[in-house]
Amino acid sequence: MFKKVLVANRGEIAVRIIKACQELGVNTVAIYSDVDKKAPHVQLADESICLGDPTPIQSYLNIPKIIKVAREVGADAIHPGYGFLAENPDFAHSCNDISIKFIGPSFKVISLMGDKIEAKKTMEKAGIPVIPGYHGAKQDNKSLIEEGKKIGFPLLVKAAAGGGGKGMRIVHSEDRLNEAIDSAKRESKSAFGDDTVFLEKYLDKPRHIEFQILADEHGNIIHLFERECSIQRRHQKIIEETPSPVMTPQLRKKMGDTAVAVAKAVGYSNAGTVEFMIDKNLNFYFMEMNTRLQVEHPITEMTTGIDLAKWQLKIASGEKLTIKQKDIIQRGHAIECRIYAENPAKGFLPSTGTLEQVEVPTGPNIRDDSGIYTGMKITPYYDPMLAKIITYAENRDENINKMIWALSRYIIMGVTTNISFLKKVLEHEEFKKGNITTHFIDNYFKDRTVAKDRLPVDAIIALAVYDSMHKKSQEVVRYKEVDPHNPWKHVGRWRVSGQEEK
Amino acid sequence: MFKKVLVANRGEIAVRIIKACQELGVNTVAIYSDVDKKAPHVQLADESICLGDPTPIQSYLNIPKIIKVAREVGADAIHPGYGFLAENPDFAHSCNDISIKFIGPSFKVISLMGDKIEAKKTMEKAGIPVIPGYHGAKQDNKSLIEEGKKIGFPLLVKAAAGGGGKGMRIVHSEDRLNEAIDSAKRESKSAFGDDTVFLEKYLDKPRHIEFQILADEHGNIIHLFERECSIQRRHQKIIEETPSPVMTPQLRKKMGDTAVAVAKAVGYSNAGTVEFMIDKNLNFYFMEMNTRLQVEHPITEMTTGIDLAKWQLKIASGEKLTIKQKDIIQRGHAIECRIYAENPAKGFLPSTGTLEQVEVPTGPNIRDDSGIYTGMKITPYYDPMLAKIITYAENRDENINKMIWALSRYIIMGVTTNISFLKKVLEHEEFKKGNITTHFIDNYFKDRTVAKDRLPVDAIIALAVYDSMHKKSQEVVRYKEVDPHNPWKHVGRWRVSGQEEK
Amino acid sequence: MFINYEHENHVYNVTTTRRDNYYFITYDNTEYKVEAEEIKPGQLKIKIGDRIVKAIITEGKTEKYVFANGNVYKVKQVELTGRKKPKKKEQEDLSSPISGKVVNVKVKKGSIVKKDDVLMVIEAMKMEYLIRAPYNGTVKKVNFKENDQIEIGENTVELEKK
Amino acid sequence: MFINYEHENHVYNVTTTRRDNYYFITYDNTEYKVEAEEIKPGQLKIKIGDRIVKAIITEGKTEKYVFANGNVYKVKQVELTGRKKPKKKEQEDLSSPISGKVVNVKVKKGSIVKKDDVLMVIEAMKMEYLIRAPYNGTVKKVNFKENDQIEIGENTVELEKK
Repeated sequence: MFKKVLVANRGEIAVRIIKACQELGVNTVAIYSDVDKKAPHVQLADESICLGDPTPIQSYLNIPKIIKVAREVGADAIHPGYGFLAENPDFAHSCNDISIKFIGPSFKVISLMGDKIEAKKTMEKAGIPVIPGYHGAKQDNKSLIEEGKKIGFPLLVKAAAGGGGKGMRIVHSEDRLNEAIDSAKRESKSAFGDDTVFLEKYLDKPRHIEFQILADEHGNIIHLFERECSIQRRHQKIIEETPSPVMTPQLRKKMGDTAVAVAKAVGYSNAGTVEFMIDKNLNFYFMEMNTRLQVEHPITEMTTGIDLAKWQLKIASGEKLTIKQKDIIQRGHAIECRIYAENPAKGFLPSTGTLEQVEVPTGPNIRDDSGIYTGMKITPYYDPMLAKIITYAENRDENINKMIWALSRYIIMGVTTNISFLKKVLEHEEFKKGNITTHFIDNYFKDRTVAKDRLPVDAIIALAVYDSMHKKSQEVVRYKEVDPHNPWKHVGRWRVSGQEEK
Repeated sequence: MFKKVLVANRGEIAVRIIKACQELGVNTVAIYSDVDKKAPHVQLADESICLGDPTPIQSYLNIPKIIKVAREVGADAIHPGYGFLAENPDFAHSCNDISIKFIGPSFKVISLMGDKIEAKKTMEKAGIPVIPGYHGAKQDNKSLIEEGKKIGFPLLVKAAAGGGGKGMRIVHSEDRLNEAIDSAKRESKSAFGDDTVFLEKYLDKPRHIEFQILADEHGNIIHLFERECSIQRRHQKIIEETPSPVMTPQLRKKMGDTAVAVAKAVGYSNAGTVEFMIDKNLNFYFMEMNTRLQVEHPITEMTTGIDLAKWQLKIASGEKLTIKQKDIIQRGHAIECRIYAENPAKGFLPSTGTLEQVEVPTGPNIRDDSGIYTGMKITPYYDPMLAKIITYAENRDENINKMIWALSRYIIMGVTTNISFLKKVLEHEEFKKGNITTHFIDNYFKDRTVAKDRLPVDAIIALAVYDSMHKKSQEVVRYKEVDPHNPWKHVGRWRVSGQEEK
Repeated sequence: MFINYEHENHVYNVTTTRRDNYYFITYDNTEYKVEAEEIKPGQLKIKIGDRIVKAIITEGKTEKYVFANGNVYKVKQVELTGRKKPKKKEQEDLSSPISGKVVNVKVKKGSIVKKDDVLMVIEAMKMEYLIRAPYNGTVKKVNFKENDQIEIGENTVELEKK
Repeated sequence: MFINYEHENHVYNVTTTRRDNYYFITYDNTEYKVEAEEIKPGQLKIKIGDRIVKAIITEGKTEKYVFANGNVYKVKQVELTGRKKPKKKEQEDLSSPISGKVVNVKVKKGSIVKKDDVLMVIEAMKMEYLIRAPYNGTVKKVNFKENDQIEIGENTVELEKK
């Protein structure tokens, strides 16, 4: 096992990895930018190094700086988390060059899977079903429009280097295609430094179902069953669950075997995820492979009892997988909800500000993976995901109720969050029935910008009581003497605590 | 399912039960004594009723008062938790009388199992192996000493109505027997209102291993495997784990079948625990059956994925067990450590005071069941257990490390706790090897009163830095003017925060 | 005590009187008689008839947050005189919805645009936001250029309706 | 700055000087040069050479609690002059180890007792504590009777050594 691991990330995933390291007796080094000085991952790590400027390119994406730090602190491995440099082959290569183990697959595999076009071609050759589309080299708008017409509408424009919905556009008719190509290219260029796009058939009632795999460096590969990730907004997952309500034992076996075949086809090692699209007839197509730990990995951990982060460390340090496919049992039901600082009523617009109060639900089979704290400033520098809440129960119905219970006790004040929105999705009749597709939110929550919640009576009463408790009687008197015709003055003044009345 | 459940308990178990109810959509009523006004179970419940005087007999043990409250709030069921009235047949009977469902087995079964002598006789008749001993009616000291001599030493004096080590004495020689009988009788009288005792052979290298069962009201009974509870101090468990390091598949099957047979023999329903003693040759003997949820139930929940508290509610409301024995799988390894306000260096003497600071470790597969908060006063009225911390990992070795990690981040300031002691037990070579017996602590930690920890250098440096940061420079100056020969005056004054220097 | 609370552009007019151990709260022509206790700073336990309501209130710089019925609401206190009426903000909005960086400016002074044309692209938190024309018109002024930092609520473009 | 910390009857003599951004801490003839930062009130991050130490300090009424290396230590500050030396408490202790209720008094004035005889039984938190004679002797005075409330540290019995 490694002696010292540098964690090249921030937020909840950095916290998750540091804890996994520490439990295995591995020393940890956190890196952080100026705004993250007080962040939980910094507090938790055994050592921590400041990278300065919060701009990602100057800090968490700064390969030379991170490599330099890793050498200086004497790290023997780097864990990249997800996002940032997790799927950057240059970073993995740079680690190799200085004999620091990159905790992930080889940079060649990252490179191959990072190029969505090459990845699909490779998979097609290996006999894996892929979605009809254009993955060619002709990248001028005219050629792309021609190819798009061949595939037919609706279709997807996707960044070749993309992931997490970035650089992705859905186009319903020919006349919007040109603009979508421009926009996808621009976003892709800005996010990944590469503006290659490809086109793909858009499926009917599609579900996003992915399989978790673990592969060691000795050729052993297992899969840990599926995750249903169809609930998405802006092409980003917000609710994931396992098992999928649509899965059958036969389909699970077939897709699981395919996921293992995908990993085998490229000589994969590390934890990884093979993403599939499923249509309404349960035909499945390889979409892409994520060569890292996923945001939603905890639901697999809860249903299989296997610690994926620890296995990443064990595999990277050369250990063999001791778990056999037949020994892995999927048990009960797990859901993850991603809590974002965003306003669902305004098109999921990110919300910035200071977290005035944070309170987290606790209880058996409730897991909270978060990197936030009361007083934390949410800046526009990084992804607005604040936390992930994961629940487990014996079956799906019970678990949906459990998650609603937990979300109803998740208190974040100071920024607008999607917590109430997540509850509305979970409470939706079609969700409860398991009738979900990647269009679920567009289909059922189109009117979300209109239907704003009114302030409930209980909240009004609470405010009135609170203000009544905390007004300074002195102040009221003083105002009366000064200006008896303006009864509002004193209520404008608020106090932070009610100590005077105690 | 019930509409409204009154939880007749306090602390972590009341919290646990309230959450289980709420997840199932059941309204909850907490009861509390004056000192528990701000306790977590009170905050969490949908309603809460004050019972006044904190003395248990006036509050949590006050059957007429609790019954009255239950009627007034319109509860249709009462959950007794563990301890207090959980195994009091009169209470169960009183609930019956007013048609409020007591969440537990019938009062007849409670009564039978509560009488340890009758319980053993019943089990002997049903062909269940029991420990040699005297369970007779002759309760004068002379007769008991005679019987004790027949059994031989060491032997145990046990309260017939006892549980959790209360009213239990181990006697190594004849000359101590008289005093032990007196003391056990007195303690039993005070705790349970009954001073009947019995005598029992004390086994060689004994382990305490118990089996969890679930039985519905339709005759279905399953067991959920074992819990190894050998690590005890003052005959009370402090560390429990599952699976037991000594268990074999054959023995597990045999003991599990026996546990089910025990439950069947008495027509049991509800969650329950059959406690066995095992000797060094793996012979097992029925000890007693606990007719309630156990303190250590979470380790079974973590390894089986089954929610025992929810099943108690489902069973009591008449639902059938839907889980079959063959479907229950024991997975991974779970440990529970009980955190007590007590001083291991002074014979585990309870410690009272105010909790100045409480910080709980969090992370995947770490469960904290607690009923404490910063600012809480620990009074001598109730059991000094503050919290239970439970961890799960894929195997025992990893899990011991995980628990040590978690305990090293469990911060309770204001009372002396056994946290450091728990870590020492987990770190002990013989514990790591699984070589444990109920004498483990007596055998390996006899000198615990002598070997006091010295203050480590890191703590000294931290204190010095803190005091240096927080001294008022003003104060130092003032002192210099006043009394240049006494350099100590200013350091005696402490401040709560360092705002002046910011 | 009279207070007006503003939430999502809606104003709630509330009167509170404290008598003996009760609070009498009048809102929307209904009087609620409640008992209340502050368990911890900002944490209230309120008894409204048979119901127990738990609420948590935190004060921000210019707003309060109240947690009740499992949700968090952001509330402002407003004066009655009308001096501080909620703005009619939603209508024809060309202000930036977010603080971020201007990554693309599609128009210049004098540009003639059609409804829904993209005027400016703003990037924040790794996502793009498009400022679209709310009506056909002529650009009178462009307030930002590429790579400028833009704050939430700042006007992006001045657009004369055609 | 000079401070004496007392922990478990042992006194630790510490000198601290602050210069530039460093603290120089001398203890047991060793000087430690450290950098330190208070992350949150009472939460310290201390750099001692290459090592990072995290500590949490909370102040009680008459003592401090310090969390370091995964353990909590209770510490008092003592003055050097000797006026407040640690008590020789362990020796021949007949004081109550706990606050609780006296449930049984086994001796009366004039009783002759042997070492390890039980003198009094105190119950607290549902457990019993026995006060045993630390030596052979004669009871001079019994300070409590059955059902009395007794506080921690109060003397139970005065016992003259034989």
